[in-house]
Amino acid sequence: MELLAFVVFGLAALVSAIVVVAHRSPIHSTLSLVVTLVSTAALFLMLGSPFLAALQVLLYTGAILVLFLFVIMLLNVQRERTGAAARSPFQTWSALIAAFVLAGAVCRLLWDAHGEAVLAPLTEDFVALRNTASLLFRDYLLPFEMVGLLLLVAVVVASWVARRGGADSEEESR
Amino acid sequence: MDALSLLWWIPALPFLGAAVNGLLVRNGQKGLVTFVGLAAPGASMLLGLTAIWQYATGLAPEPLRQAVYSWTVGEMSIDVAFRLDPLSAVMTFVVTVVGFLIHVYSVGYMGREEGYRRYFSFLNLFMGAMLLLVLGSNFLVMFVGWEGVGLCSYLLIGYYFDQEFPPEAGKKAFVVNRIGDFAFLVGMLALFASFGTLEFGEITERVLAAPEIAKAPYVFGLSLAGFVTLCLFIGAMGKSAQIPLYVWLPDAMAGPTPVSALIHAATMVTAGVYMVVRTNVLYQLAPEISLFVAGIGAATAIFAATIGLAQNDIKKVLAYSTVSQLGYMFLAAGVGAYVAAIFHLATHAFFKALLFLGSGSVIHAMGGEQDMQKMGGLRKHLPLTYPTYLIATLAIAGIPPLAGFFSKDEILAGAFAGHHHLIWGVGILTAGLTACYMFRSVYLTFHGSFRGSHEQEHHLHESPKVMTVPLVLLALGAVTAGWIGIPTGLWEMAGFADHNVLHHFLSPVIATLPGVDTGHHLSHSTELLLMLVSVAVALGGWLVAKRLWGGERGLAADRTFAERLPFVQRLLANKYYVDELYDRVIVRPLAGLARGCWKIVDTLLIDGALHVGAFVTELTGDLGRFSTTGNIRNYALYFFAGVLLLFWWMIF
Amino acid sequence: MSPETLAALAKMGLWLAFLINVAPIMLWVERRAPAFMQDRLGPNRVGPLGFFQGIADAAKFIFKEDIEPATADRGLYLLAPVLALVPCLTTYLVIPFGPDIEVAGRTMASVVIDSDSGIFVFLALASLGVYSLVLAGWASNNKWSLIGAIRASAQMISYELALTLAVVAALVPAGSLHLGRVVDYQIGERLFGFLPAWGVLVQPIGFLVFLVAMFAETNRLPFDLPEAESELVAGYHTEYGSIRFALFFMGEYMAMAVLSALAATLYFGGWSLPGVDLMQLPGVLPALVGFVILTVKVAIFMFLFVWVRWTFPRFRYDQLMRLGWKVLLPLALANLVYVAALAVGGKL
Amino acid sequence: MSVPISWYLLLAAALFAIGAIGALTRRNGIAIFLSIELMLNAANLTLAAYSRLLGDRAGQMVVFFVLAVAAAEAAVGLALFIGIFRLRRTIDVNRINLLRW
Repeated sequence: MELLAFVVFGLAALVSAIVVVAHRSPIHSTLSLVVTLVSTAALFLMLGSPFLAALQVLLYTGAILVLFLFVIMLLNVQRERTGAAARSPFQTWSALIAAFVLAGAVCRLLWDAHGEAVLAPLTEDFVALRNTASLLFRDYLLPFEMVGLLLLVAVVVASWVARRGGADSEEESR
Repeated sequence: MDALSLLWWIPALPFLGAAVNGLLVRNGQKGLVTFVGLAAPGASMLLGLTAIWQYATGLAPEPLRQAVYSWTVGEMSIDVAFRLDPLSAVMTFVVTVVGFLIHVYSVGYMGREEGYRRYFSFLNLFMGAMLLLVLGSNFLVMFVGWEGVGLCSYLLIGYYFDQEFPPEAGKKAFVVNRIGDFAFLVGMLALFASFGTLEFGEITERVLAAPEIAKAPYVFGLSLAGFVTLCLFIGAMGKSAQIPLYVWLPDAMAGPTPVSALIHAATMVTAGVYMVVRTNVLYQLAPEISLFVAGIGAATAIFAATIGLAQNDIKKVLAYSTVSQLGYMFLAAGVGAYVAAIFHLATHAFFKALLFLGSGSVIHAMGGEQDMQKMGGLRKHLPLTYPTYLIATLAIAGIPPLAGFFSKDEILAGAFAGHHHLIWGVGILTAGLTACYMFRSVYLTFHGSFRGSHEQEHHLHESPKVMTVPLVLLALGAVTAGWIGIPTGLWEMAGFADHNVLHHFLSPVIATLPGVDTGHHLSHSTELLLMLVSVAVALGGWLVAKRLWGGERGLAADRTFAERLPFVQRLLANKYYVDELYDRVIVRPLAGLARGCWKIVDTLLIDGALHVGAFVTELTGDLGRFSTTGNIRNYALYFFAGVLLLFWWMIF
Repeated sequence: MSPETLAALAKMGLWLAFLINVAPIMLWVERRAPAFMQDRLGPNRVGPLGFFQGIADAAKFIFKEDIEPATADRGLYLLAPVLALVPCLTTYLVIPFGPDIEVAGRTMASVVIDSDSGIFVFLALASLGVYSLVLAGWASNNKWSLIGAIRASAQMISYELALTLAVVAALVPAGSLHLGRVVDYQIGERLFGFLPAWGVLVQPIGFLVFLVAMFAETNRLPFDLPEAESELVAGYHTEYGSIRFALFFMGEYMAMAVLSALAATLYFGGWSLPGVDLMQLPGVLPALVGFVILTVKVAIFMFLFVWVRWTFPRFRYDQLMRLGWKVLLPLALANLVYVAALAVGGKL
Repeated sequence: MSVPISWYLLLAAALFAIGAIGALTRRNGIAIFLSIELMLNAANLTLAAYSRLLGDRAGQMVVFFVLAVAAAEAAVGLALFIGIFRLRRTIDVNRINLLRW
């Protein structure tokens, strides 16, 4: 059962990840990423972290990617142009090679390290949301508050940078 | 009030005045400038006179030393200390009194000049530096003052910086002085290396205790004393305008006349003499250098005197006269008559300052004209200037009982007593020439009829009181200054007790070394005979001058001279072409060398190396900048490659 | 098939039966209620009081020709209406509709997913609702649709914040993310000794925020900017017709129903009624009666939706945004602080 | 049947590599952003897997913070893209090369 779930969600994540990277339309890329993230959320659930799974869906797909979609639609981003001028084969090939080398090396290392080792069964204690909460709000309170501050700053910066009719904006002179 | 404890205030006060005038007072506040400019040296003079009086009447004959601050670098420690002993007392007296009178005179002479505040600031600065020089207790403090007066000399020669010549003259003075200063520095450092101290007192004591140290061979076949004294004398050559470094002094007349009087006649140029006398113990241990000093002095004396004969610029005449008289002083120092040197220095300060100030009064009356060919008959218009100028001339010519007679006579007696007969002969000849050219200037300036334009004649007037009063006071000095040093012989012949005050006062300063023969004593008859000879020569010079230039004769004699002996006349009028010679032999080769250095070393080698470096850098940058494509994906790829490298490094 | 699976299927069936019927019934209500308010008849031909009007409309939608715009992004165009149903057909899973019951010797919770993360899952799934609107607007390749989609995404993200904050505040008294515990708290506690500790009484401001945000989240008047017919034709579903439009239509009403259920659960005691102890009932009856009680509460909310729709004019877009960010969000935060202070002070 | 832990990790590595390829090859700024999110997600998956393997929830905390930071990053980054788009009418990074040599 777990294996089936892993295969389904893992494959979904992989395929949609490839679509994210390969599709020329940003909208389709974003939507594929939604699939990847939801699949990953399912994997989180399987890994005994319903908290992360819910958070992944709530925050990533429900907020961040909606923001992406919003911006894409706002800017009306078109498909990437193709053609010789836009291509840079060196960049592409070196990126591919580097990524494959990296993936290969990491996979080799991980396999050597863990092999076919199977996880111990989940414990109630590990899954319990209460424990996660106490960890987050007690041991990690300071980072938590700092992240909150970071988000506040990000909101202020974002609204400043993207404001309409700024002094340096072309919009105003038109 | 104990003036002695306030010793360091004597140089400090003029410095203070210079700072206040230079930094705080504004240009328009002329009254304040005058007040500060006079009060500072005036207070300094009063303090100095009180201190000298207290010192001279004090019981202790020991030199007074006052350290203000100790300058320590590593293990070397040098005090900023002041020293009052008979020698510096005499010098302080001359500097403060003559200096203050010239300050007063300047108020009138410079009254309408633009840079009045600047002038007084520099003049005060000079006073401070000069007092530092004479009161300094060691070579370093002296050197600071030495350089300070050089700076002020430069600043004041170039006072009229908007004209073409004065700044050039200032530069020339400065550069020529640098040559001497360098030698001074070398000598000073040699002393320090040998004795580990720069204090005058300590050095003298050590040398007296162990003269063989100073006599030991040092470098270039010279003993330590020989080397040091040679170096110091080269320094003195620069500052005191001796052959071959005298060329700057006549040009220095480009400065305002009171400056010429104060710096380039009365005080600063005598610093070299003072320094030689200050280190007399070393000179006594280096007889060959002493002889060299005497020779240079004698040569300078007669050389400058002959040039003086053919000059038409009244200040140039006085300038060469100064060079000549400084030669006299070195002659005296060279033959061992140190007291005579200082004596002549003091008397000369009075009458030469008087001469310059008198000429300044004349120039003032003539509206800036300095050429004697355009003067004549001025005595009617300048009733005060004329007699004072005449008194000074009599004094410098050596007519008794004026100041110059006694000092000059003592020098000649010293030379004769030391068996330097040739030098004595040169000296006596110079004395005649001095009388001759000085009276020439008197006759051309004050006698005969006016040769200038009508405008100038109409403009003629006596100077204001602020200028004439110092003249009178200085004239008083020119008459009486010699009386403090009436020779012992005269007193004895007249049946009095010895009242040669100066000699007694200064004798502690003159070292007496075992085995060095200083006690040349002439018999009274010889001494008297020598006096008569010198008086006769002086009178002879005067008479010749009267015959040639007296009355209404004017410039006739000069013209005749130029017709009869055109070569000699041109030679003298052009100062033996020394400037041209230096230009050809030293200045141009140096300039060429400098140009060569510039073109080859600087432009080609140094700049070239830089350009090569810059080119390589630029080339590297040109190649490297292609990596900054501005395309973020390239950067990401670099980053990724770096991560891979790190990964590889971490694993293997 | 395990008993758990069977029970879960039964519970889901109960919910689905309810949700499927929401749309047709609401169609009828939306027409009869305003007619009643405006003193006119409204549809009255199909069935008694025109009650079967909804069924007739549904049949019409199903049999209409399916038209696709030629320039549409076909895949997404087809996907969008389906996605509209996803949040509503998943979020109800965590809403409790009755007390724990004993069936065949097993204790069973009257909720499909009996999880600690309950409301968390609800919010996560609800946040996916925006995708159907955005994709519909984008895929239609129509400027009205696109503007509607942009408006919808901005509006829903904005109001989601206030909504979530209000929900968090509502959870504080119970101290759990499990909605069943929230209801238990409201049953068990008493305010001033006699009032039920319903959320609305504890934090009226929180409820107000939730209510307004709920209207905005479901794009109902006065916040129906994404489909404002007077400006954007019909907003994101301009290009949709027949059954695809019906799916959006159903999605909207189901979302209203689910959110109403959540509101009832958080603020009005959920499946409970004061003074009624369902545990006295035998068998599965407590769950069924609880479901009925909840349905009644939801129905009241649904009528409120209709009532408001025909009462208030539409907001302007900037007013909408200002209200969301500058009024509701601070209010929600203040409410959260207030409730947290009460909780820390031991007053709850 | 249980799934070996290494499978999760290998899946994460693969996702990361795919994201890296995307980040390096895409020209559209937003697509690059999406690829970066993909890489972050892969890292999150690794963290969660190790958290599970080691039985230590600290890894989950890190994931939580990564999510929050990703949110901040997305907000600022997208705002920047809006600003750039207003100025240059494009978000093609090949044409946003002001910092060129």
